[in-house]
Amino acid sequence: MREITYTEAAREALAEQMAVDPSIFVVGEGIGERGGNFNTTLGLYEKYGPMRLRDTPIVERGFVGLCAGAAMTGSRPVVDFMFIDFILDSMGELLNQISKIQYMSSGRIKMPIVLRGCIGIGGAAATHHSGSYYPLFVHIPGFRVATPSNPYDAKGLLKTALTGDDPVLFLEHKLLLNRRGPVPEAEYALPFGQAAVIREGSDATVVALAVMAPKVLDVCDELAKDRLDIEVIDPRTLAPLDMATILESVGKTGRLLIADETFGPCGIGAEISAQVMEQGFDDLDAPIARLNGVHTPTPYSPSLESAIIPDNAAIEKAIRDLVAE
Amino acid sequence: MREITYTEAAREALAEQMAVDPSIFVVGEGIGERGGNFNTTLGLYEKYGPMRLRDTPIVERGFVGLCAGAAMTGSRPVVDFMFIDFILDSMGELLNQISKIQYMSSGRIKMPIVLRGCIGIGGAAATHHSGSYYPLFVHIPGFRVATPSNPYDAKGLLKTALTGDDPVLFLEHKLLLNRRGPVPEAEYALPFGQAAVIREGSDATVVALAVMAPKVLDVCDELAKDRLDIEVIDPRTLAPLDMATILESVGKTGRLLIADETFGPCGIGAEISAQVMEQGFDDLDAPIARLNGVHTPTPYSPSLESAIIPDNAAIEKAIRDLVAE
Amino acid sequence: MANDRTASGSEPLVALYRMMVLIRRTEEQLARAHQMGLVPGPCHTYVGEEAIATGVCANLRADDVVFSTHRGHGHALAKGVSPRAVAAELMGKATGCSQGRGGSMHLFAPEIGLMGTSGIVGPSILQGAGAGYSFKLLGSDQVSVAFFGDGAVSNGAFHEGLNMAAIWDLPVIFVCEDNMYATEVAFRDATRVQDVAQRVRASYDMAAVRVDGNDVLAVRQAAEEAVARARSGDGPSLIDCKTYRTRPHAEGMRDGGYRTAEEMAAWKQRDPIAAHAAWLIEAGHASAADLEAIEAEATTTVNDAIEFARSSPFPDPATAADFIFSAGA
Amino acid sequence: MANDRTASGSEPLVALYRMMVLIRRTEEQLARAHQMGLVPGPCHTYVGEEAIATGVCANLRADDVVFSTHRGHGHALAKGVSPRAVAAELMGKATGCSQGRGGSMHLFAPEIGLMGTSGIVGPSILQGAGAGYSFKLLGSDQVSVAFFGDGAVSNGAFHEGLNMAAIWDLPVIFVCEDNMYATEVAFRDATRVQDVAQRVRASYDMAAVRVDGNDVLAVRQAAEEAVARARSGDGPSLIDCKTYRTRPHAEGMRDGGYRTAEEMAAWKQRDPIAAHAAWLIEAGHASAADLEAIEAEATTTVNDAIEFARSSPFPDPATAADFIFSAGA
Ligand SMILES: Cc1ncc(C[n+]2csc(CCOP(=O)(O)OP(=O)(O)O)c2C)c(N)n1
Ligand SMILES: Cc1ncc(C[n+]2csc(CCOP(=O)(O)OP(=O)(O)O)c2C)c(N)n1
Ligand SMILES: [Mg+2]
Ligand SMILES: [Mg+2]
Repeated sequence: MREITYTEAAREALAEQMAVDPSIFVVGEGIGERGGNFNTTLGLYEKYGPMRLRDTPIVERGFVGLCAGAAMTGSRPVVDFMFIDFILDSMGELLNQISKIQYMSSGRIKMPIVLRGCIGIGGAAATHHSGSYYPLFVHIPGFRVATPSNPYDAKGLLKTALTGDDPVLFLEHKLLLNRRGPVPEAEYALPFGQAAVIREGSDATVVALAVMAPKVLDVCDELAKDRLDIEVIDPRTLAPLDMATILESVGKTGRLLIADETFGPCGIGAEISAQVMEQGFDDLDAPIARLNGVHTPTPYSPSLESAIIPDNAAIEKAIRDLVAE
Repeated sequence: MREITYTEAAREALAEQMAVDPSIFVVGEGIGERGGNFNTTLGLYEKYGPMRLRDTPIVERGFVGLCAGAAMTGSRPVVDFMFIDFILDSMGELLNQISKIQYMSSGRIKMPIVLRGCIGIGGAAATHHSGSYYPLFVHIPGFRVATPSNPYDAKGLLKTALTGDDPVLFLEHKLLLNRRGPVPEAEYALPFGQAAVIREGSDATVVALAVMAPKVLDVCDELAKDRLDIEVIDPRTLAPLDMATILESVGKTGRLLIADETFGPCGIGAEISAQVMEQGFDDLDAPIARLNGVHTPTPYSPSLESAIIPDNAAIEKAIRDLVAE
Repeated sequence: MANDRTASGSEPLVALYRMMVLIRRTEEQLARAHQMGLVPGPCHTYVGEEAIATGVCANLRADDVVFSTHRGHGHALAKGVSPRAVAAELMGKATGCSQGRGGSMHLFAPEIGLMGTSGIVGPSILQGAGAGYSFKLLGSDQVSVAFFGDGAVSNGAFHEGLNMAAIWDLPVIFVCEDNMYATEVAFRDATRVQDVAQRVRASYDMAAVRVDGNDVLAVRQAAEEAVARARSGDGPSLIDCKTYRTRPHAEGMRDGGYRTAEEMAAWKQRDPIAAHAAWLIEAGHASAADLEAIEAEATTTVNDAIEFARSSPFPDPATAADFIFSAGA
Repeated sequence: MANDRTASGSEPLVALYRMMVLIRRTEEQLARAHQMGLVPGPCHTYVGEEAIATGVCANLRADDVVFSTHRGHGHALAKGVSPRAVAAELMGKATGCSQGRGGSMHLFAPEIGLMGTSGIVGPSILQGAGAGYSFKLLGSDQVSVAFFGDGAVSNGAFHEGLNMAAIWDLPVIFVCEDNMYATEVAFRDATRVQDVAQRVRASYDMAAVRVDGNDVLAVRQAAEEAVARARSGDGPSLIDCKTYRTRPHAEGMRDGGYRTAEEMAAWKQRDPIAAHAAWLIEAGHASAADLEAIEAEATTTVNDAIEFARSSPFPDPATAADFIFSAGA
């Protein structure tokens, strides 16, 4: 199968859907002629012009609110935040409007809006350009949250986002953007709420999301040399969260680690741990472990930045500790 | 000891500190002459005038950002949001500025700012006036989060908030505001990160926060008639979270329920559950349980509203189920 | 003028009266219902400001859309929501326009273009602009209206929303209902320049007029021009309506301190309904008896609505978490 | 004029030149360091805009405060941060002004009033207003300066911040650096009215002037008046500086498409440093040799700064999570 980058795969999904659905438009800063700071819309402006590739002033709250109104009246907006950190100025529109209007209107109004942006720590982007924030949108009802870890998932999940009728956070880790992977030329879409078992194993289960997925896979390949046979699950979407796949795996391995680059407190790992506690307690041979980035704003200096993200050594240690328990 | 209301207790803390610290000022809509929608500042405008009791236009982002700048330069602002839902428009200032500036400046700039408002579901306030949001501020590093459940704690925790140098979310559940309780006349303050064992027991531990604390106490009084002897812990602050007290209790009872009105996913219960899993697994005689409000926007109609909050019957059932496990 | 007194000439003018009276009666009855404990949540009435919603919505088609605020009963009624559906919603009943999910501050009737009222100040402006974006993108000639109060003018949403509408030429009508106060914060304390239309022209180069918001004909005329402008692709407008609410900010709230009895009395003299009634009679569009009949009709309609609401069932608790996501997702 | 050429008369004028050159040399060296991979993160230079920070900060005391943006190196230097501390910060070193925690977009030196640069557009305006609130509340005569780009003018923070400063008469100077682009979005596409000063006067009734941002004397003069106004309790001002950045938005970014070679060339002709040099010589405040000496000195200073930064240690990873909360809390 051909291999393309994560960014190319996501762009392909957008381009294909824009070709068939004239109600899709994209807003953002530099997503017009420039094609997006991360090349998310490269080449589309030439085809579709400014109404559908809308360069905006720096008004994150404004254009998110505008897109809410557009979504309510027959359009399908895609908000391209560039760095997801810029979403914060629009939290009122998101948490009080976009997530609630389908409910408030008893389903008579739809809210087909895609909110995309780069997440994660890397490249000394420093603390205003390194956020992830997905636990916030998992906590608040009304959002779908996708965190694809490879080109295939990126395309398939964005397709689903662009054809569904719900608000979707589509979050692309900046260190994944240039990774290549197989993506079929034929049309496909990936349903939300379906985790992928990206490595089978029997000694322990690791749930690894976004950038942690490839990192954990690398570590598990190493550990295999020591006959440690680890199962790795990428949830792919955090809301809905496919607990069935995780529980089944824990039923088999008895041990669970959740590896997530972003913060621990009230994070995804906490939620998964609590649910396994509730639904799979008797399967557990050891306490569930969490591996997270350090609970701190992101420092700039590489010497500090690398100290706060879970690196391969930390992953290996966490898995070895878990198996040894 | 004299009994005063929750609102009176908190107002006393504010009044006492404003009297001794001229750098304290309050901003909000209607907190001047009117004394606050919830009487949070009643009588203070007459004493201190408009520079210290500052009625504002409806610019939540604006005045939060303004207060950040004021806190950085020697003042001690108190932001009175009225309903905490209005905080959402200021999330950029909070999550990207206020929580990060002490860190970014290596501690050379302080950020003594108190952010207060009413949380919780009740009185058919409907979905724009019923939010709680505290898990968001526990997830993001850099905040202190207090959720007092009674007048004594309200005064003592607000005192600490108003004398410390960190950003503090001070969250008052709307159904607690008029509750009376004993508050000493003598000066006192309550340290952050110190949970209160508000009922001793040996059969199970219930962590109950904010409005759930009095509800759970009522239920436990009933259950005592059936010889169920439940320990109840009010964490009082969620960041820092006093896990030691919770773990000690679980060490004694072997069973834990976390009762929290707001949403389950990536919530406080998830975090406590995960931490007890990590640090107290061997003490557990049954899986940890969570009791939360339904994961939905808040409906208006009383028939729907009461269906989504954990009522006494739900609390009782959760405790009985836990003990029966 | 008497020679306007043809059926076709007078009826639209009388219809304005009919709508204003309907709003007034509905509000009065809702206020009473609130006092009686039949409205479980907050209730912000539109009494004194009826001319604005009435004058604006008289120019709208059913497929045009309206985005409104916490003070939205009048906009809902003027857009065509029935008093039954509004009253039932405020009583939290399954028959309410939001099926009991919304209450006073969250009225929805998208079938007839009421796209929602919002308990948060600001979003109506942005969503209104967004609907305009949709219509332009989809090649429709629908127009969008955003109502908001003077309290929204200092808020960032106002500036971001108007600017976007202006630079992208969106078919939107922004209607500022300047009743001089945001709760008890006076507009004169919220900003140094209260001439919103002038500001909008200077900052956004948008067509903007200031009108007497208690003069239904003036509002209707300004809106007619704005709607025509939007519908023909000539971009957005702002209508800055000076008005006054003659009841407290919300039912049950104390109303003292921030405004004087004299001010209130003076504005009550300028009641938009009485003024229009006088004009209708003087200009020969209706007789006093005609107007009395209209009032009687409104009273009947509203009494029926209240009765309907009272006797309607509460929503089924089992549906409390329905509709968070779209079907099938 | 020759008779101004006394030590006391000329020195402040020459100092403006000295600062602009220092900023220019520092930026050039930082750009080079970035190309060499010595600056691990993003780097937005101030080349072409030096007159603004220089002209404004020339009027400030050490205890006055400055809030700045992603393009903040010039503001930091003009406020008195050493090139060593700036260069070391960009290289992520422990000796940087933010001890390596911040990088290019997060420079802090509160000891001398640099209260931070922000990677997010908007907050500098609000925090600047807030410092003004503090000074007024505490009875201090300090003043506060908020720098921001044309990109911030459409953002809600601008409107909320300026309005608050106006209604509360805060001692704040708002400095808009209008370099015609926000990344590659032209200001003329971001808003229909680009005369920011005129808008601010019309909407906020605030003292506001438009100046040539490449004329350091014009900026200094406008800032002098604004600072005097603020310090004497007469409220805020806006200075709308028209300028141009002659390097890409950030180092390493492609710079084509959105602006023409002609435009860039025309603005390079209007270089603020060259213009001030010519004026100084013509007016007899300095000789060409004087200015060459100043440039040589700047080169030495900046070379030393780069060397200092390169040889400084990285921060200790064990400190990565220090200072989140205040000591003892
Ligand atoms: C963002 C936000 N902040 C605060 C409130 C609380 N609040 C409700 S109505 C109101 C005053 C609104 O004034 P205005 O916009 O003039 O409308 P009016 O009530 O006068 O019709 C306020 C402050 C809110 N609803 N939303
Ligand atoms: C809220 C926010 N949105 C987007 C960005 C990304 N961004 C960084 S700089 C910039 C352009 C800023 O333009 P302007 O304010 O004119 O300053 P200039 O770069 O021209 O000096 C943008 C959009 C940001 N930093 N903050
Ligand atoms: Mg008003
Ligand atoms: Mg610019």
